[in-house]
Amino acid sequence: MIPLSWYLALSAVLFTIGAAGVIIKRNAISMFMCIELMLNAVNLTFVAFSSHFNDVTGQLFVFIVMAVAASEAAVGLGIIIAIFRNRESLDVDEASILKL
Amino acid sequence: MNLSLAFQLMAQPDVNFALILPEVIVSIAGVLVMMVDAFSRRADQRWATGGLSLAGLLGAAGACLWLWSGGAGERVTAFNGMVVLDRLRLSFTLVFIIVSALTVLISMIWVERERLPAGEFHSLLLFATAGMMLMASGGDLVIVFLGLEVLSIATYVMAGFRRTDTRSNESSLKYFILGSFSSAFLLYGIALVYGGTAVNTPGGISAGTTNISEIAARLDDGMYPPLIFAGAAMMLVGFGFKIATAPFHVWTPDVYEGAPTPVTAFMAAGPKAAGFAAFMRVFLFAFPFAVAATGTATSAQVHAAWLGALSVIAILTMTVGNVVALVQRNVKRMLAYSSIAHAGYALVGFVAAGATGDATQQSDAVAAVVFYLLAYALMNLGAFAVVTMIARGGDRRTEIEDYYGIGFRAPVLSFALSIFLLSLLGVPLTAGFMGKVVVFREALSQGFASGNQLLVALVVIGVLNTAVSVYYYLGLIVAMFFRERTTEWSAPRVPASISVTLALTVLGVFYLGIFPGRVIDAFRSVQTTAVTRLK
Amino acid sequence: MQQYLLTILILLPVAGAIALAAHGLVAPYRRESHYRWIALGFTIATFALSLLLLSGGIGEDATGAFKFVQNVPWIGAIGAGYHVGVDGISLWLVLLTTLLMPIAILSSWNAVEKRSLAYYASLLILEGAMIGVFVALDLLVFYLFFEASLVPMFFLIGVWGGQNRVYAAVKFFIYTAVGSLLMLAGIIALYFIHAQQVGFGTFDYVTLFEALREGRMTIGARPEFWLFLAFAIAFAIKVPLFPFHTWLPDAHTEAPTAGSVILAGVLLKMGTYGLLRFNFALFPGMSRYFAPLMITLAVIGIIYGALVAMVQPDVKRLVAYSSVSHMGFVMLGLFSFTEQGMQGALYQMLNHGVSTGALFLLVGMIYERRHTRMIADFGGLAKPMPLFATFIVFASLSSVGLPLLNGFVGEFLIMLGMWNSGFDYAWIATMLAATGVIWAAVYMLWMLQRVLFGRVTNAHNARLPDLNAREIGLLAPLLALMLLMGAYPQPFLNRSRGSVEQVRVRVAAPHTGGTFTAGVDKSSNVTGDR
Amino acid sequence: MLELTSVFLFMLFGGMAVGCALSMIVQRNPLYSAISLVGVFVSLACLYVTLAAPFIAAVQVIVYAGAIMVLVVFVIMLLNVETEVRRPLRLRYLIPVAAGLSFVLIAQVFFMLFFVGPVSSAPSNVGLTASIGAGLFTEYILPFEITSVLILMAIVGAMTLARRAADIPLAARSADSSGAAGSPFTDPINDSRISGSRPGLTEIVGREMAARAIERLESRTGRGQGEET
Repeated sequence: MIPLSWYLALSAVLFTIGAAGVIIKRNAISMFMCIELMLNAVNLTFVAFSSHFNDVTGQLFVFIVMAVAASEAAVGLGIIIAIFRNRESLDVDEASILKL
Repeated sequence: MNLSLAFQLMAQPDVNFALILPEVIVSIAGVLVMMVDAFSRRADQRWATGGLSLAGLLGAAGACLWLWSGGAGERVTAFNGMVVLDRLRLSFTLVFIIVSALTVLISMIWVERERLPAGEFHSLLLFATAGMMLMASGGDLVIVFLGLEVLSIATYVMAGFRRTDTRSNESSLKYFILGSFSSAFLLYGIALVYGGTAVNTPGGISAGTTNISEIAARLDDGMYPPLIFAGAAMMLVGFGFKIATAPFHVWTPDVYEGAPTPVTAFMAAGPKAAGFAAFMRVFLFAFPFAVAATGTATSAQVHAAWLGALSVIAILTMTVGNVVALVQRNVKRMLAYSSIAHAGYALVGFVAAGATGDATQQSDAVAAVVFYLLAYALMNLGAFAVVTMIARGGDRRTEIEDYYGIGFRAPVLSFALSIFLLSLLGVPLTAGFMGKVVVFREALSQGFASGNQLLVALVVIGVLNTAVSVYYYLGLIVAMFFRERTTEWSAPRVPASISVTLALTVLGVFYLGIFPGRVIDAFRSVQTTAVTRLK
Repeated sequence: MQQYLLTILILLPVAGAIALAAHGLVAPYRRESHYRWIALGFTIATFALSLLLLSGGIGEDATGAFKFVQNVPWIGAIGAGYHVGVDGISLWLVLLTTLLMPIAILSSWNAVEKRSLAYYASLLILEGAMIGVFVALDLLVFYLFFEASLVPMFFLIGVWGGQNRVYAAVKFFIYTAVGSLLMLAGIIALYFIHAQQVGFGTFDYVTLFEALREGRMTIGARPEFWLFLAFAIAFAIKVPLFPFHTWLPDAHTEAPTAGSVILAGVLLKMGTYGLLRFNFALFPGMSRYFAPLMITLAVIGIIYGALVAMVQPDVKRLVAYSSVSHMGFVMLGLFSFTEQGMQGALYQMLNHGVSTGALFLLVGMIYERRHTRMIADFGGLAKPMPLFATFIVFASLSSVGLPLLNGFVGEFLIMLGMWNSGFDYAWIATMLAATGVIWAAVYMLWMLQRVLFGRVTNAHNARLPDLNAREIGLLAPLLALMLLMGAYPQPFLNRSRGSVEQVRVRVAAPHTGGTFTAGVDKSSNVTGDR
Repeated sequence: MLELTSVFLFMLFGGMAVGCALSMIVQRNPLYSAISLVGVFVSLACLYVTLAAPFIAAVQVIVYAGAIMVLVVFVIMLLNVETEVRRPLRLRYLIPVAAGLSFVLIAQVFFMLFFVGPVSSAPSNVGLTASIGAGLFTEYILPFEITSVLILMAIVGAMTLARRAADIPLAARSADSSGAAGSPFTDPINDSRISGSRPGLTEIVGREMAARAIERLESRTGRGQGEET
């Protein structure tokens, strides 16, 4: 079996990549996908702990997180569609009335 | 494999709906609002859904008071420790109900004016309220997280509710991206704490926990203390984003400016208070002041670390909020920065609550923070109610120039706004002043009692910041009353629901400012019972 | 009744403001003239009620104890109480307030046409707050009223003021608000010091005073230093003492007439009153320590104010700078720590309220007629307006300190007190202050000469109507007071002696303090036989 | 000792996950990013299997790769999202925060690599569907039920946001635009109270349809020209 720390390191790397992506990306959908990546990294941590401790709680948490991610996806894509309707662009820099 | 395993694992579900009655009532009201909306004619929709929402909130308030009076008996937890009945929860729940009720009142005229779907708006508002309540009542990090998500997702939609307006869309998008970003941090923090609190027992590794009181119990025996540190830091960042503390405040002004004004009012009062509720719940109870522990114990180190970080954040938040507000020309943006500054003042009380190991003192400090947030909610909602009226169709008129010379043409609106601004500034006889006094007093009494210079310094910085804030709050009053208007302008007719809102908030501001004793005492007694109950 | 009188005095004007607002909301075909009658009615009623204070036996015994005391718990959670009372020091200040208020309202009878509801409501709220300041015996309550008086004045200057009103109003607000924040910090610190040493925190002035006097509570030298400064800066801004005075000329010049009258007549006194009541009684050691500095600043203020007044082209600004000079005298008297000096200072506060109030009223009257206040625009006014000339000469002479008029009594007592104060170089301060009197005569008489006498240079001035009955009516009581206070000061001084003595003993005695009766023998009662 | 097969599997799927994640943020075309993200999800699902969590692995594939990503790809295709343009870094003020954060995270990675936790005990059965079901309906009953509220709300929210603008009456928009134009300002509140001034349903729909048709026509020609140039 693999030591716990390997999984933790892997998930930290994925989380960092996701966080960096949110900052680097300028397309709303890509930013959203980076956030999904961050959530997945967290899920990996939970599952690793859960199987390491032989405890179901972590996996239950992951299940909840997946439901949350799905709802976020629905609402987030709704927002993206609404903004695209009005602006025809998803570039968060472009034609931004409010500075970001 | 085997059913027997499943049965073996199956603990008896500890279902007790009495303990989550306010949340249940609000959620049911949310569903009912949707049903009524679907089956009612368009003309009376606004009154039907608004009235139903108010009724639901009233019911929740009743349930809350019932719980407050001990109606649920001596039980303090339910659902396997997922929900706690302590009075941190109850006092915050009341604040949330007040915020939501006032938002419903403000929004009633607005949804009609902007031809927005009233039913959806009100049901989302009710679900958001349920989310806020869950954040305050969660005894387990999963409930706190879920409550936060329910609140956030509802608020993302509400921020983008004026779909045809690009500013509203962008506000919603920004809030969504940065909100989910911060949720991810919070979640990572939870995961790390879950891992860090695993305990090595003679019978093998006992799993980590996400239960808040369990976390506190296991801090010193945890197998991986560094994970706890990292987890606490991540959660600090996550909550910091939610309550818009510097340096995690960057989203606030844009989102507040772009969102429809009633939604901004709600966001600045409700989710902020809810963020404080969860923040305090997690950090005060999961990483508490370590009474018996030595300085090298994990619990003592974690406590010292988060308290120090929080103090720095409080200083930054107060200063950044006030200084940047000085140069704003847009009223909503100015109020956004002011809300950042007020979060900073409330954080001073939070630090005071964290700095003590004495249960009574801590609950007094918590009560002070709740009082402060209640006062802030009232004056903030009142101010935004006026801003809604001045902004009119499409939220267009929110620059300071739009306020020039309206003072005596719309006397009710402008005098009410002046009262709220003076209260935000902290002029005596208003709620804002009393709020600052009680919060700073808690910090000072801890500071003097324990010789903690940091708390005294925080208060001094808070007072200096108040002095800075005189300028921009006064600027708006000057614009309204002392400047002449060059363009044509006619006063908006104040509809009944807004009149009621203004009357309630003005009275509330003066009541809390002149006779705060009863409210503070109520919050305090509540907090004290909470502590004794939980022991 | 005794117990509630002060609360009624505070709330009656506020009730008037609420009545105004209700009238404005209810009566759709309202007439602006209703408002001034309502306001006048409430202020006169307040004045009449305040006369009852004279019957309370204040000053009849030597203890200077508080009368008409009401003391009820207010916010239990933080140990604040609602404690009001009146003694010899505050008695006259309250009466001055209630007297000046109807006069101020009469003075704006025709001057304020627009937005009169808000105008009179502001004046009434201001009156409530000012009475509150003078009778509050709880530090937090005092602070509440001190700050609350700021907001209506801010509106009075900002809405109904002159050309430069926005600047003046904001400057006024920021100066005083920031100053009083310091005081709030001091108040809270006192609360905690009391909590630490006595066991419970309190904002109550009497409790703090007794605890300090009986040694149950001692403030270390360093905290006392800062506490004194926190209070003193707040009050010095209000007075205003020399380096903090810059807001005053602007505020005075831009404020409407009634605002100037109230500002000069009452608001400035809050500063000196606060110093006398709180700084001296609570921080006697540091009061002595800072006395030389304060005296120096006061003397600078006297001379500086007078010199700057001399070169002002604007009558109102001239009177404003004369206030800086006069308030310097008050500070000088207070920091002499002698009975004559302190009594004189108290007396001078009243004098200044009466005579400067009258001067501002007169300036306002001429401004209503000519819409200018520039000295250069006038000349020879005595011919078309003999009554006006008489009144302004009278008020100016009172302000200058002509014997037999009130100004003389106050200034003489102050200089006598300073001379006897026993400070090193006290004689220099006295001599310099005395030159201030001479300067005052110069600038006032010069102003009178240029405005009143000579030929009528400007054709507009030739046909000016003289004072009407209303204007005479509102000036007459002030003139009568000038004469009365100048000729027969004894009843006024007798009332305040006990209370002033109590503070004086505290501040003049060594730091350990004694009972206040112990100090009486030290100073002969010079006050009486002037 | 580490079992060679497990190490190999971990390296394979872990490497795949990191590689796909990097590819996701490097790709400029959102569609390629989405496909890379699917790769991450699938690799993670495989890792869950090696962690003895088959149920979560299945859900990962069904919910993430199956539902969420399909939705994302659908939106990308629907909106015809353009390729990203490289420009100087946005969110400059976040750079210090980001630097601090990545430092913390990298430190964490190092810490985790050097702190080799004990190797997990015998394969457990916590990841099985039965135990997860049992957990969800006992210990996690409340979170599970809150999830239902969450999803209901997400449906309402997504519907509200993404509904076509057509069902907003034209009258409201014209009020908006007059507000923008400034004077003479018509007060929408007062206007809306005059019931006689409201257009009938047919009128609204008719005007709306016409407006939409014109809009569509214009946008189509506008876009066509844009592509040609």
